[in-house]
Amino acid sequence: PAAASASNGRVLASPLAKKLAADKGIDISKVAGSGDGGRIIKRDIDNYTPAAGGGQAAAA
Amino acid sequence: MAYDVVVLGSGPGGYVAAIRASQLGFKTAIIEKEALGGICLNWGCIPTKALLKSAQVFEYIKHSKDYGIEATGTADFSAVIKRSRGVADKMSKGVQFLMKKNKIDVIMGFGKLKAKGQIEVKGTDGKSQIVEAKNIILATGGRSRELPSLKIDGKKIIGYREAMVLPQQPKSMIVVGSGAIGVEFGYFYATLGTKVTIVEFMDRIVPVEDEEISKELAKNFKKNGIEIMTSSEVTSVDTSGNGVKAKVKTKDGEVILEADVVLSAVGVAANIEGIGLEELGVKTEKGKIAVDKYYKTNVPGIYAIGDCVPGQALAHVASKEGIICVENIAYGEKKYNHQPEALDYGNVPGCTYCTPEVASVGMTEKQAKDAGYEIKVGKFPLSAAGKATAAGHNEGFIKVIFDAKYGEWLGTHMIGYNVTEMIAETVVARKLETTYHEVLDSIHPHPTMSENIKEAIEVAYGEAIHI
Amino acid sequence: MAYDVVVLGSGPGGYVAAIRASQLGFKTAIIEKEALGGICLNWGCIPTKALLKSAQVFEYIKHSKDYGIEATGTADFSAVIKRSRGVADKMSKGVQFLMKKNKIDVIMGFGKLKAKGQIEVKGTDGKSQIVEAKNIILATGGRSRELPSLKIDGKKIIGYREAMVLPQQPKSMIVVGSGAIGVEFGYFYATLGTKVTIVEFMDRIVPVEDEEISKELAKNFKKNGIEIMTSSEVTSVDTSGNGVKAKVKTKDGEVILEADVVLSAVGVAANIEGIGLEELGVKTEKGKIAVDKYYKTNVPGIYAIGDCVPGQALAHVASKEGIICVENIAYGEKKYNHQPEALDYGNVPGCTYCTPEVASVGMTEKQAKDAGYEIKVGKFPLSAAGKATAAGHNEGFIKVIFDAKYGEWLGTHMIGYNVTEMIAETVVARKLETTYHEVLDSIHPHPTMSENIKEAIEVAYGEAIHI
Ligand SMILES: Cc1cc2nc3c(=O)[nH]c(=O)nc-3n(C[C@H](O)[C@H](O)[C@H](O)COP(=O)(O)OP(=O)(O)OC[C@H]3O[C@@H](n4cnc5c(N)ncnc54)[C@H](O)[C@@H]3O)c2cc1C
Ligand SMILES: Cc1cc2nc3c(=O)[nH]c(=O)nc-3n(C[C@H](O)[C@H](O)[C@H](O)COP(=O)(O)OP(=O)(O)OC[C@H]3O[C@@H](n4cnc5c(N)ncnc54)[C@H](O)[C@@H]3O)c2cc1C
Repeated sequence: PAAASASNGRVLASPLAKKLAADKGIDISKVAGSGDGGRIIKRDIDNYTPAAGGGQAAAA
Repeated sequence: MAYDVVVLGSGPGGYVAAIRASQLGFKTAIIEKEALGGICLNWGCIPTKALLKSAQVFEYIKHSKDYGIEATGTADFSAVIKRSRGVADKMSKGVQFLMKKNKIDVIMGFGKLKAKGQIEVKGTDGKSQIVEAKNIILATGGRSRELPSLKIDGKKIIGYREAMVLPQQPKSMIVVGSGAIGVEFGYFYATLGTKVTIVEFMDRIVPVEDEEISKELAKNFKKNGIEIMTSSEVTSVDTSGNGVKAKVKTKDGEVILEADVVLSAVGVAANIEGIGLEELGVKTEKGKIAVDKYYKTNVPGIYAIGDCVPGQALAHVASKEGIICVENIAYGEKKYNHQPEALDYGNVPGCTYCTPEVASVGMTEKQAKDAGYEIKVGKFPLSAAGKATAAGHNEGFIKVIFDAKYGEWLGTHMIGYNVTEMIAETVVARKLETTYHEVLDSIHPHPTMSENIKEAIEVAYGEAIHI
Repeated sequence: MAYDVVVLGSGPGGYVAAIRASQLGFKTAIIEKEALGGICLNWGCIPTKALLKSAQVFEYIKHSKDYGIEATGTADFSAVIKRSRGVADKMSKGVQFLMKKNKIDVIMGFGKLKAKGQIEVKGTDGKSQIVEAKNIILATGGRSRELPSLKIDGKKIIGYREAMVLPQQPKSMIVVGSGAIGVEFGYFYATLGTKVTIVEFMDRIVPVEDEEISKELAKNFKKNGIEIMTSSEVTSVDTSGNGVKAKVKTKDGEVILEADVVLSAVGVAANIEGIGLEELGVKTEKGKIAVDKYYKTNVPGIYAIGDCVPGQALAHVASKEGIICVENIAYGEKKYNHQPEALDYGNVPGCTYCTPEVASVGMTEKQAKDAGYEIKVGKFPLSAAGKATAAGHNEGFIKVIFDAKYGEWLGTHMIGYNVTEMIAETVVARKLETTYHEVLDSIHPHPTMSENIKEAIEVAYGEAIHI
């Protein structure tokens, strides 16, 4: 599934997911959302594994 | 004529499932052996709340002077009971109306699984019929659990049903068990003037709640003349005399309690007997029907929801399970385009409607610590709240628990005036995965009890204004 | 000795700003000419809620038979007033304690801007002092707006202050204006037995609310004996006789109303006079101090918050403005690392605490339509709610408004028992930008009034179970 960014470039993510992503150095725009309407939620960050070459996790 | 969906049992699990099924285009029937609405509407949630309201009105009269009102009054026990029955009847009739409106066939009688897709219903007239259904949802609910030492005789050792319709108010009562049902009845009878003693096996009352809640409730109950014996167990009851003599094993030895009546409120047992589970090979586990997250049993076409399956034995849980179960059946049959999300049992609110009220959701402080979280805890005493002072209800507090690392809202535990109406905020905010920031940026109206949730969060983060 | 922050006025805007300033490490003082806590604690939110609670207790006594209780009682007007003053005093003392605890200097007297960074304070003893401050926050609040035809004389034509401490209960009262203050006093006096007539200029009472709310409140008020005249205007009042004779212009011509007293409740005027605004060139607009989204005036170092600036004249708005203002000053001075978010005035809840209560947030149906939204509206009557029935409060409804396209929650409008405690859920959910789905997936406890918010959403989406 595509990343949950709306056509205006805004990322649909829960506040908690945003915080987790920022803390773990995950580029949230690369995460697929499984919440309502494709919203990125905590479990999407928890289950996220960066695809080879893409969305590399920065050292915290 | 075969139905798409037949529901066995018309409690808040069953009747809600039936309505949702009908809405989604299923030809639906519901089978009920007793009264539409199940325990909840007839012998549970609703009639008890009517009784509690009478008690609260009576309390206002007793304390009217505090509000500048000169009043005297007495509670007419039989009128209080009668009102409660009237409220229950009205709600049960409401379910009847809803069944009709949604074109759901109501079949009165005792239902039993007969074969795959078949339920046999034995009517009160003794006649049997076979009801055919593609999908069968078991929603048979529960009943009072009985302890061997505390067999319910319906006269001197009673369960919740009898406690709701006693012919006269007992002068004294022993309540065994201090879950929601036990403390609600304890509060009700004590407020009306019965001498109440609560006996609890665990070391505190309302033992599923956060420890500080138990302590605060006990403090308030004791102030109102309710006796509380924790870490205590009724080992036998002698009913031979005028009232009862209960032998209670306490930490300090054995005590004999005398009272007019004993109320057993030690939990719920699922109704899984005699409904054909064994015959059809439907699996049970620890006395409940085993289901997956969409409430499928191991037998295709047979589902189960509500108090007869694991999970909190609460009406709102039963209803939501019913909706999820039916929507998922519809999703599977392409009648509904949205697969429902599985229920998050960690985000189910629990409420107790005595005074002070108790409401909570999520982890207790201990659970959060045991789960390895580093936490921020904020507790705001309602004695500092303007609305509580204006209302004359300064007892209690609001306690919130956040994950220190990410600001996740782990739990809310409230005790006080009107808190049962305030817990939905936490549930929704948790569902939306808030952090503490967004809640603090949401303006709570002044003066309310609910604004104190925000205050409690400020306490957790060292930004408290009003304390 | 110069302060970092000096706040002029100690209402819920000012005292909260002062506490937050002190928390953030600012040396802070607060100037107050009258009583700590401002209108809200002394003459507004808190004492009125105490009066209303007495009225509600009295109502329970009047209707005690409905609950199975036999009671009689009378309201002791002076005791009711005395209780209200006691509650206000307690809360005002609480602010005193908070000032001390937060090491905020309290300077009693009338403050006036003298020069940049200087306020002159004239004490009650007539002596003046100059207080120096890097940042000055004006939080002077408001007072009753006066109509030329309705000059407050404090005896027969009164404002909210007098209405709270009348020496005796009037037999009859004309309330001019039907905003929150007008209907709260109208309800209070009518419940205690005063013959109340509400005169409203607009075509409905509580005109800022959704139209259906106005209608339902009017219906309930009329049932309780309150007379309501809408599209009507008091053009003059003759106070020469025993009581008052008010000339009222109605759609059907002129009417003369007689009563003991007239309460003017036609809005708030900001306190912007005599505080040095003109001298320092601080801009005002339509009678209020002009500010940006961080409450800066056009003069550097001078800020303004609360009822003296635009925005809803509500305590929770004043407090939040104070916090945002101070946090932003701290952010600018690098004492706080988080720039506060500007207040979303479209997500501010409003509550009215009469019976039935009114609570709302977001757009009314008309506003949503006018803004061009295609909407889904759901309305759930509380007559169908189990908790409402158990509580004996079946009046009112819950109305929710969603954007049909994206499911955005545009507004909630509630009237009924305890709804003021239930509005925070909508505020937080809107803040978190929910769609209807997440709310329906959040379990609301049964039986509560709050679960009916979920029911109303189901109505909007054609999934209603209980109606
Ligand atoms: C005193 C008391 C107070 C409570 N208060 C609350 C509260 O405030 N809030 C809350 O959330 N929960 C409360 N509960 C719990 C709540 O009542 C239950 O969780 C809820 O009723 C469970 O719903 P259900 O649909 O699973 O089953 P039930 O409500 O138990 O309904 C099951 C129905 O199935 C029928 N049935 C069973 N077997 C058959 C059969 N073989 N054939 C035909 N019909 C059958 C029964 O007659 C019954 O009508 C309370 C319970 C009690 C006892
Ligand atoms: C009857 C009534 C009921 C209300 N009920 C509610 C309610 O339920 N909920 C709600 O949200 N709002 C309610 N309000 C509105 C609420 O009271 C105001 O919105 C709130 O008080 C505004 O706070 P503030 O800090 O801006 O000003 P205020 O509370 O008005 O405080 C201003 C303070 O500044 C002082 N002051 C003014 N000028 C000077 C000066 N030059 N020098 C020194 N001191 C000065 C005043 O003495 C006063 O103490 C009610 C109002 C009234 C009248």
